[in-house]
Amino acid sequence: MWDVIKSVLAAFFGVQQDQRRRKDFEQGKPGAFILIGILLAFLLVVIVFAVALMAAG
Amino acid sequence: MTPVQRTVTKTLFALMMMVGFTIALVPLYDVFCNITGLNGKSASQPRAIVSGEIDESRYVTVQFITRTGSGLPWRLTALDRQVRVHPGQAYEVRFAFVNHGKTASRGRAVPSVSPSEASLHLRKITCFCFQEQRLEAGERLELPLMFQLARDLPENVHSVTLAYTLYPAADDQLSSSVIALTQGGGA
Amino acid sequence: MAPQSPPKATLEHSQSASGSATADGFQEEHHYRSGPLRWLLTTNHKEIGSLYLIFSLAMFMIGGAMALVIRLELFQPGLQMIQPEFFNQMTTMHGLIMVFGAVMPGFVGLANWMIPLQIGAPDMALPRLNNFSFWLLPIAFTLLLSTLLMPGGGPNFGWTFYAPLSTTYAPPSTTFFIFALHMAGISSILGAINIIATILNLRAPGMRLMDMTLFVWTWLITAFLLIAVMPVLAGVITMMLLDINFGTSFFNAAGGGDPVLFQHLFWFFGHPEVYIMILPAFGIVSVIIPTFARKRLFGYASMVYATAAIAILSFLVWAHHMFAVGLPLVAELFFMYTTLLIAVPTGVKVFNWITTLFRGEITFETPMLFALAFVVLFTIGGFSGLMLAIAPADFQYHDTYFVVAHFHYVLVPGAVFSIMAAVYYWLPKWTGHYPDERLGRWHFWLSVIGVNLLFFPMHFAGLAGMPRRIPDYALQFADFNMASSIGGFLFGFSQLLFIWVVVKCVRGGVKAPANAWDGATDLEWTVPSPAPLHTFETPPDLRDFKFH
Amino acid sequence: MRKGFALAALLAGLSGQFPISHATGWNMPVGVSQVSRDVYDLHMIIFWICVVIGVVVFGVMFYSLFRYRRSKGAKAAEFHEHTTVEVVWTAIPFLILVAMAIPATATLKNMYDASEADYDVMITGHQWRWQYDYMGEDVTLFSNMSTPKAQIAGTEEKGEHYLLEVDEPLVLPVDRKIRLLTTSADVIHSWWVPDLAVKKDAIPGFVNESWTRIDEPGIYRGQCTELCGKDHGFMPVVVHAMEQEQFDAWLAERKQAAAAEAGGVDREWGLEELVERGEKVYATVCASCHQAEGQGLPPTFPALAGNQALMDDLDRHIDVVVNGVSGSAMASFSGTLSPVDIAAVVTFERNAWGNETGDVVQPADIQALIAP
Repeated sequence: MWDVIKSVLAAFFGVQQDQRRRKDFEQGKPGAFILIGILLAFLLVVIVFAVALMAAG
Repeated sequence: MTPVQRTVTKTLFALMMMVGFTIALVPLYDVFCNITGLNGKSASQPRAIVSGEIDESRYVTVQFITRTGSGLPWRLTALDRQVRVHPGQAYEVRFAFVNHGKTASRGRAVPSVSPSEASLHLRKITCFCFQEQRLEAGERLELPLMFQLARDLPENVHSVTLAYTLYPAADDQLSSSVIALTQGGGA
Repeated sequence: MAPQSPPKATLEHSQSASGSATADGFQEEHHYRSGPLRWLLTTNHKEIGSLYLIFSLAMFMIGGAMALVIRLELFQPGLQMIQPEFFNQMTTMHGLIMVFGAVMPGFVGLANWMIPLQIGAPDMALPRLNNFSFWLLPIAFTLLLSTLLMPGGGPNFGWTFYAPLSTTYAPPSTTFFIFALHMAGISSILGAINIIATILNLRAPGMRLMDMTLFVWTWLITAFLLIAVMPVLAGVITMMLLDINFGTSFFNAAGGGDPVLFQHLFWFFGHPEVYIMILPAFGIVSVIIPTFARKRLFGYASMVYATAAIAILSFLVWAHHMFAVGLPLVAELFFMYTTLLIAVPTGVKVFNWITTLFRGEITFETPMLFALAFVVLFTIGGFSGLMLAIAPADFQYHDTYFVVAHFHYVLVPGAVFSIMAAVYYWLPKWTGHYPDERLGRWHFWLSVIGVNLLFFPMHFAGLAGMPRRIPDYALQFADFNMASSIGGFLFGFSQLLFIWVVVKCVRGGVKAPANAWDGATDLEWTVPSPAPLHTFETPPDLRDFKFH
Repeated sequence: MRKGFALAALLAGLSGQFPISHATGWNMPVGVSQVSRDVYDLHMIIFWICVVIGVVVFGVMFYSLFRYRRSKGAKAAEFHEHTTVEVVWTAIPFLILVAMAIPATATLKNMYDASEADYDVMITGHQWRWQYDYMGEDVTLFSNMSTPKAQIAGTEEKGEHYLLEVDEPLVLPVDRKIRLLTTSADVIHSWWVPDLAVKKDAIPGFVNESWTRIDEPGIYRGQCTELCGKDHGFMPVVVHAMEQEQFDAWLAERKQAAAAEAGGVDREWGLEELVERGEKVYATVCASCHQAEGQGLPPTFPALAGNQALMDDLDRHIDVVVNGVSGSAMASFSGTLSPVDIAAVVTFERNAWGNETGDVVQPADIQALIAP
């Protein structure tokens, strides 16, 4: 699970080692990546919104 | 099922989800606006008055603007155009409707609040904007607006503008049923 | 053109199965019809790809002619050629045709031609659907263009068709406009379904997702974007239709509706739409630059991830088109921050292309010239995009020529140049002949000079205060507009040269071998040039194939 | 300003595309309010950041293009990945963006400063003019473009402020906080004055707020920036900022003028004077849609000349002008034209271009139709 999160975070960041990427694509389940991806995207929205609220504060 | 068919089915499912989401966006937008006061429209539903202390240390200027949209031979006038109120205090102001037309007609005053976030803190107890009005030819009607600005009105708000635009009421059966269907009765 | 060395990893052995399918392969297939019916009924991905590309080129010329009408009127202050109501129809139609008729079908045409060739598939997954999606387009655009002849004229409310100008105040032809847009939308959705089904199912055995070329990857993500946002467009124009013809009030303040809702819905579609028009361009450039730098694409995985990140972020930034509609402070800040975030993955892409060039072995054939111009000019468009993202400054930029300059920089030397690069790059594969290199260079340099002369002064006009979509302007904008108009005509007429190069290449020229460019390593270069009508009928053996 | 110009000149010089003919007008104006100066500074900061990034990125790119070309004997290297480099060039842009967002946030918060204003002005967009109501002062202005048609058609030389001049500018005092409320009577417009860095959409049924405080007396020009139909390009915004005393005098004068105007309603008007006045009203308000000769632009804008149905029905004619037509481009003029103007323009339309009804509409009758 943690590995999946790390990989998705790397995807958000846009940087990933070739080796890890190969591992993900060979062993990982696509569903898990998509689910974590959506969750993390939602988290991103929440974080940015919180920053905006704070800044507007 | 071939793999291609499976993919197409999944894609079509995603497509249907998006179609559903699109339809849901309209009522979602209304809900969102009601929560955040985004478009200043939440002021169109009656709310109970909250009795409590009146914040006498603050004054807020409340201005009333009236406009007439096209197609209705009516005039709407704010008899009190500006009042200075304390948050927490309930006020009543009066508006006059006149039908200059030669026949009876129906109209509706659509409210807008500026700044939009103030609409969250504006409680209207009675308002002519909650429903349509019907005026006979030549009839003049004075109607009250009773409102209260909540005490939690943000400190930086010093003036609130309430605009009412008068529009002819839609009497088309179809359109009102479509609106009811799609907008979930909001706005 | 230097003689080409044979490709390193050839798959000729896999070709023996479909060996008889050579350049004149279809003549042996007697069940094929001849004449116009054959083009009407074709289900072959290459023929449909060609149809899309020809359609796109025709629309590019029509939309371009409209742009020239606009530039002619704006050559000098005053109204000389046309009246404001026709001017508004021209700006609207120019935008609609270029977006939905030229750029999107152009990319779909390239996808049809090249995705099966790049993944080793015999055809698209749904060939008959493919035919149907294409033929919707000529019908849709004939209908759209015919509105210009209707009483009251064609759509005149801008390609963003903000309500209530496009509902209560619209010309009677608007219902036809909505219908045409529905058809174009259905065509895009069907095309996207087909592309997804093809890429996910028809890859040659042994090709994993991360072995695909960037062009295929970006198209896969673009197709998902299309599936996600085209229903939103369909929904919003359906609501317009109900407002116009059935008395509803979705966007009409008079009935309790909200004109701002229109803008939220439109841009929730519109911003991903912007990326639909640029992601495949990223893919094309990511394929062409490594070929002519003779070096593997730097950071392949980052490129894929960055594309996905851009696609996800594109759903979170729509209201940056609406900073001036009166959003609350928190919303302005939120959309400013998310918009700024998009610059990160976009920057990653530019850095990757440049690092691919670094320590390469570079040559400058025409496709490479267009790809390099893309990198530079798209980045300039990205810079102005960064400036536009700053909400307080956007109050000054919004709806001025600065915005016009920005989106034309990303769409013309961006998306359009990438399509031209792709055409020059793959013409040897399509026709068996190299495009005329000398004419190609002329076309390139005239286009680059023209496009910059056309769009660069628009930055200054916008900063100086010229609003967009106006048929006449104050005197202080005169010099900028004159320069833009000259550039516009230079750019516009240079495209006749492009047509000539393409026609000339179809009719003959230097023969191209299977691998037309010595740095090219992708799968399409293993089939003969021109590509026979049927390729990869037996999946290629990829055991010894070196992916990108 | 000079910095901005030098920069623009540099850019133009770099691109080498056109001669530098104007000493100003290449860049965003610095403007005459604190907010506009902040916005200008922000604009220049971001611009310079982009220039620096551009120089570095394009520098590396062009270096590679020259240094590693095959004709110079370059041989391709093998590398295609470097995690550290990738992390660095993702992190650095992110930090730059954070650095850009901080001043932008501060400026935006200043723009949204809702502290108490000295004057409130309601701005209403109409197709195609602006209406300014000084709230609480009983003064209303209508601001139409005053550039003659002949200048647009090119039969007359264009004036200095071609397309950016109006008959009635918005007059505001300097050094006072002004609250601007924007709304629209028909389609969406946008009210923009570059020198104030105020741009706000005017949306039918909604009221938007913005604020400004002008530092220097002067005349500041802008335009409508949201496509609002045919004459979108012909609805300029002009703000005339003056000292408080002058403003007070102007306001008093306007109030008197409004009172005098109201007086004209009571008396009996003759055909001649109504037609004469109506012709002027028609030219400023009606001609943009119904055209100079009343021929209209069917089907959107019906013809008035020879419109027999309309000429046969005086009440309908008055009703349409006073109350507008729902669901069409015809607005209600009860709130935007005085009773005298409405009477005059209807009289004119009924006695021009071959319409010879001889009808005379009295302002008092119109007054009765729009009284509150």
